[in-house]
Amino acid sequence: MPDLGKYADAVLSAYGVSSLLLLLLVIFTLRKGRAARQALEDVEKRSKTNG
Amino acid sequence: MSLWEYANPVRFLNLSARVLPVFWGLAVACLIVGLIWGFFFTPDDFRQGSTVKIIYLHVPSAMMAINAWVMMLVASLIWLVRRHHVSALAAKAAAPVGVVMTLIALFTGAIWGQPMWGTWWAWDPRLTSFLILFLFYLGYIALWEAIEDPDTAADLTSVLCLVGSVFAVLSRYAVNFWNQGLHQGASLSLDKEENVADVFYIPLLVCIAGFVLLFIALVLYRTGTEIRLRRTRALQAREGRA
Amino acid sequence: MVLEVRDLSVERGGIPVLTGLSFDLAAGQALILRGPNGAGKTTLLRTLAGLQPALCGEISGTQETIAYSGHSDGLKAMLTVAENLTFWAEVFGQKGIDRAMKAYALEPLAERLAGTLSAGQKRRLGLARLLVTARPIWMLDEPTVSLDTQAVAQFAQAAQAHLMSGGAALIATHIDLGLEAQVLDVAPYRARLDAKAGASDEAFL
Amino acid sequence: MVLEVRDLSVERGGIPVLTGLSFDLAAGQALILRGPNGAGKTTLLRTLAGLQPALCGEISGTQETIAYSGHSDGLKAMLTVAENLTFWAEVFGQKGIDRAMKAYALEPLAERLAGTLSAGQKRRLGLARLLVTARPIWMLDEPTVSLDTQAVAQFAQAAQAHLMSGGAALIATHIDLGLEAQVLDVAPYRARLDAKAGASDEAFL
Amino acid sequence: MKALLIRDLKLAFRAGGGFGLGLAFFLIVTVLVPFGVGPQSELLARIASGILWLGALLACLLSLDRLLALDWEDGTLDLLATSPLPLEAALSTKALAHWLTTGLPLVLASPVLGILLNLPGAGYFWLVISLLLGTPALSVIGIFGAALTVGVKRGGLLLSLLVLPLYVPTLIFGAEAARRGAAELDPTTPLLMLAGITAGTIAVMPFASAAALRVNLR
Amino acid sequence: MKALLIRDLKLAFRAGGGFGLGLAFFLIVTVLVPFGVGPQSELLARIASGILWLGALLACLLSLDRLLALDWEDGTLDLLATSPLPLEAALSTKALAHWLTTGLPLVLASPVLGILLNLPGAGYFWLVISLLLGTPALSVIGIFGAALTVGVKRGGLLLSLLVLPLYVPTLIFGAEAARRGAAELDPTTPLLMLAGITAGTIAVMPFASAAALRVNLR
Ligand code: HEM
Ligand SMILES: Nc1ncnc2c1ncn2[C@@H]1O[C@H](COP(=O)(O)OP(=O)(O)OP(=O)(O)O)[C@@H](O)[C@H]1O
Ligand SMILES: Nc1ncnc2c1ncn2[C@@H]1O[C@H](COP(=O)(O)OP(=O)(O)OP(=O)(O)O)[C@@H](O)[C@H]1O
Ligand SMILES: [Mg+2]
Ligand SMILES: [Mg+2]
Repeated sequence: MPDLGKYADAVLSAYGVSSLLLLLLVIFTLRKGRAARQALEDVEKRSKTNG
Repeated sequence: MSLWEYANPVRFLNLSARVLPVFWGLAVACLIVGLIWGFFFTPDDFRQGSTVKIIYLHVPSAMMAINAWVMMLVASLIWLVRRHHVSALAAKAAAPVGVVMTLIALFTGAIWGQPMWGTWWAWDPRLTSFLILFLFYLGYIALWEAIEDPDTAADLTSVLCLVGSVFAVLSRYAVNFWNQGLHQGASLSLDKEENVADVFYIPLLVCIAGFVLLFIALVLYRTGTEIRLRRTRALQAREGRA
Repeated sequence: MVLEVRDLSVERGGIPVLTGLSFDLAAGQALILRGPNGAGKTTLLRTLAGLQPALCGEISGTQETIAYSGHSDGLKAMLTVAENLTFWAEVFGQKGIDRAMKAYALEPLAERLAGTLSAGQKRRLGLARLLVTARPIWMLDEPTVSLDTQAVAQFAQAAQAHLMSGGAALIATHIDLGLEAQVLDVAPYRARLDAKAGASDEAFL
Repeated sequence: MVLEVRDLSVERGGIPVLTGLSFDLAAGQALILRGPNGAGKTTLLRTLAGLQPALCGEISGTQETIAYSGHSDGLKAMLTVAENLTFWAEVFGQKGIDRAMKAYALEPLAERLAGTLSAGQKRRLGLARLLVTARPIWMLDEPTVSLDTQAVAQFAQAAQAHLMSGGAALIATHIDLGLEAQVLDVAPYRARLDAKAGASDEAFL
Repeated sequence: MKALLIRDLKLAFRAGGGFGLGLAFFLIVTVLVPFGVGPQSELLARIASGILWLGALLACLLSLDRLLALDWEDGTLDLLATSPLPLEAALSTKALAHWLTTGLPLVLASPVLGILLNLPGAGYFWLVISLLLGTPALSVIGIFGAALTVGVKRGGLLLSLLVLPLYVPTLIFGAEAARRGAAELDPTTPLLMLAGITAGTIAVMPFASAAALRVNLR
Repeated sequence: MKALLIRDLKLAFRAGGGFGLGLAFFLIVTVLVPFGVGPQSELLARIASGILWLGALLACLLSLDRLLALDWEDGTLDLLATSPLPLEAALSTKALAHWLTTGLPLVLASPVLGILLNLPGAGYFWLVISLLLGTPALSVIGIFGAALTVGVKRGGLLLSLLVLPLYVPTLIFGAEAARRGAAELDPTTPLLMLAGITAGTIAVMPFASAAALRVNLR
């Protein structure tokens, strides 16, 4: 851990919040992607069985 | 084979399935290397102290926030002129990424501003026009969300993106005229004397590359998601019609 | 032929609704569109009126010739009956609303605000608008909704007069209008689910 | 008698429209209101439903017993067909929408947003709402507007079932519903211009 | 009532439903103020808490016209009035839904916007408290205004005109509390008044609104 | 076109038509500002011209949603689109009618409201000039926003969100000119920019609006 001096709060919160935002973005993207994939599979399966 | 053929949704999905792992991998690698390098292994600046480390987040995200809008503008133009659905959906997929980039830049900027300028926020031209860009993002996303029919939404958001870009540029001039700046000048341009020193410069470049790659990966992935949603919608609509 | 339609496909919400529709309309002729709810009559009329693009196929004869009347009448509640009609007459470059007022017996209501009319009276005013457009082809979507028998007769008479003077009409309706006309049932043209007709969703199928 | 009306006068826009109206409605009975456009059918129904006060006269039997359906259907464009119905069922303290969905063949449309339905499909949904209210007296204002023959038959069947199970119905319409019912022509009750019936304008006459 | 609340929330979150738009408007008003009065930060700090209260009020105000007008146009209100649900309960529920989708987000966002206007550090806490106490009153008063104007075609601005004077006491005490907080004075008195206004309006307004709506329906 | 203009003006002046409501809103915002920021007259004088510009802008904004939505709902737009009048001309006419019934009254009322906010004497003239030059742009940009959102049920707030960032340049130059005028500095440069923006938007926006409306009609 580098010595951040008196600005530790600023630097750490900047890194913390930014990585949190990025992480959230990635997680939501992946979740939405997975849900979309699932929904599509369901519909495709249905349309195959129904004709 | 022309580039346009990738605008076919199926082909796009196939292609992106192949290249996505590469982009994800490179993006994560660059981000980890760049940020760790920047955070742990760069010296403090003699004036700014350890806060200079914020540059590795602030500058790349601010750049990407602007570039994302440019990308949306190009995609919108392609949709309006050639009517490739993937293009419209890519613009839609990029907007939330752009918003998050904008938020990161705003947040890190504000945190940086407190020690450097003694204030979280100042009505400086660059900051102000950036804030206006944020508003354009919000409006753009809200318009996509509000319109039920996908093609109508694509058309209208494209028109908004075009008009918005013109006004974003106009605002930039207006804001410049309105107030004189406080924010850093262009520190990356190579021919300037006061370039950021090499110790900061190289990890910064790695971080920028990381953000660019992450953006590409996210947009490719999200475009795929949008395509699937649209296909689901189309199939469901036909089911309902049966 | 005042209107020719060849191999037309129309879409609604990104999905083809009717495909392969061809018909002609001659001067003096009326064509009645029939079909169950949701068949696509409204969509067809809107496409022909130029309010939405066709998926494919050709339409000729619709350049500045169409007077469209949909489910809503384009009336302003705060203008009087006469003012409403006068406005539309002027937009279509016509003068005089007397003939239209007379055809639907609107004179006693002339000074009433359109917002205070009953459902059927509003509809009569909406139909009177067609008479001030001086357009040869009428495209009407369920014109006689809420009308009583007397008003239906007024409409039939006005339509007959329009046809006599060389006009044409395309009318979607579920009930009998008392008008002799050919009937086109749109049900057989219903698009199959997998129809490829260039609908905007098609790239995703 | 589930509904008794004695010497009723109704007004619209401060002017009496119908006066001296008396009739009864028994369980299992349907009454059809007829009359030319502007006669006052809508006004009468709104008064009976308690949406506007009567000028004078007595109405009994309308306490929490009425399911009203007017010219518009109270549908939310951004809710699906099933969500729309469920909402109304819950407001009226009922459970289960299956019977209503089935009566108007709405199952295939269950997941469609109400805003994307055609005119007739919307109307069918509006009528299905009546079946989830569990109220004994239906008051319907031109219920079959825009419906095709099949849907009109569905409506007639649903109404018949409602009557069989001890309900009653009061229906204003211009067209034939295929429902055996008494007819009440409101035209004779039209208020004369100088009728003193307690309208709000009267003090100034 | 639960059905109505859930439906209203659902509609707000659906496309075009308006959730977040009040927030966006609040953001935009706050952003525009510096363009109007100029960017001097000391000047902005002095007017910050007042402008934030004003912005929240305007954002609330603008969302009022969709409160009842949509239900009126498609006939839902007619049907609700003939349903077993008393109109008072229906309107209170709608006010609650309005507050949840408009007022509450405004309260939560206000500190962030305070940064933009250079709000002094001591002001944040009291700004949030005063908004939290005051915004429910805005929703309840708003629904009264909406009930009064629902019959008027596109009554949006008329509604604003009627409601704004009713908003004045809330604004005065709310902004005063926030201003005192920011100036490190004691904000208890205005806060108590604010709480009193909110409690009073919540108790009385639904009846007034239902009465107004009944008149409009006939 | 003349028929449309006359009809729009007539409708605006009829009951419920909205004439004067923009003005009333302008008045109310100006009156509320002292409640929000406190009554110190020196402070008010400093922010007066900015607040007046902001108030005019908001008043304009709020009247936008009746610009097209009413005509959309009752089917008038469908009929207009099939009429011989080109959509561009129809929209320009409607923008003109909007300016005549909203922008112009605001311009005329602004000096009176300036008194309420203690506007310095030198400011009145330039305030009126800048509003006169700027408000037409607000109407034309507004009709673009209205055309974009006309299909969205009760798009009022969405419309505000879309239009406000587009208003920023106009607001900056307009308020800057008014402020300079009030501070007895030279306001020519911002006024020229303002005139340029107005001319540019009037020339280009009707086409963008008509394009958006055509998409929405289909
Ligand atoms: C909320 C406050 C801030 C915002 C919104 C903001 C926004 C921006 C934007 C939009 C850029 C331009 C990126 C590009 O043109 O590609 C940028 C770059 C930059 N910012 Fe900030 N900034 C803020 C605060 C700060 C602070 C406090 C500092 C340091 C004292 C800082 C240092 C920099 C640097 C060094 C660059 C790179 C300049 C260049 O090469 O173009 N920023 N910022
Ligand atoms: N916005 C929309 N999105 C998706 N589908 C829609 C939309 N609007 C209508 N539809 C569907 O398109 C089909 C055609 O509708 P249209 O309104 O043309 O029918 P119609 O023949 O006029 O019926 P009606 O007799 O009930 O008026 C219907 O199945 C309808 O459900
Ligand atoms: N707001 C109003 N102000 C004044 N008069 C009105 C108002 N609304 C309706 N009227 C008049 O009241 C009378 C009764 O109207 P009502 O709507 O009850 O007729 P209706 O029998 O339902 O006709 P329709 O068959 O056309 O629906 C009509 O003559 C109408 O013109
Ligand atoms: Mg139809
Ligand atoms: Mg009626």
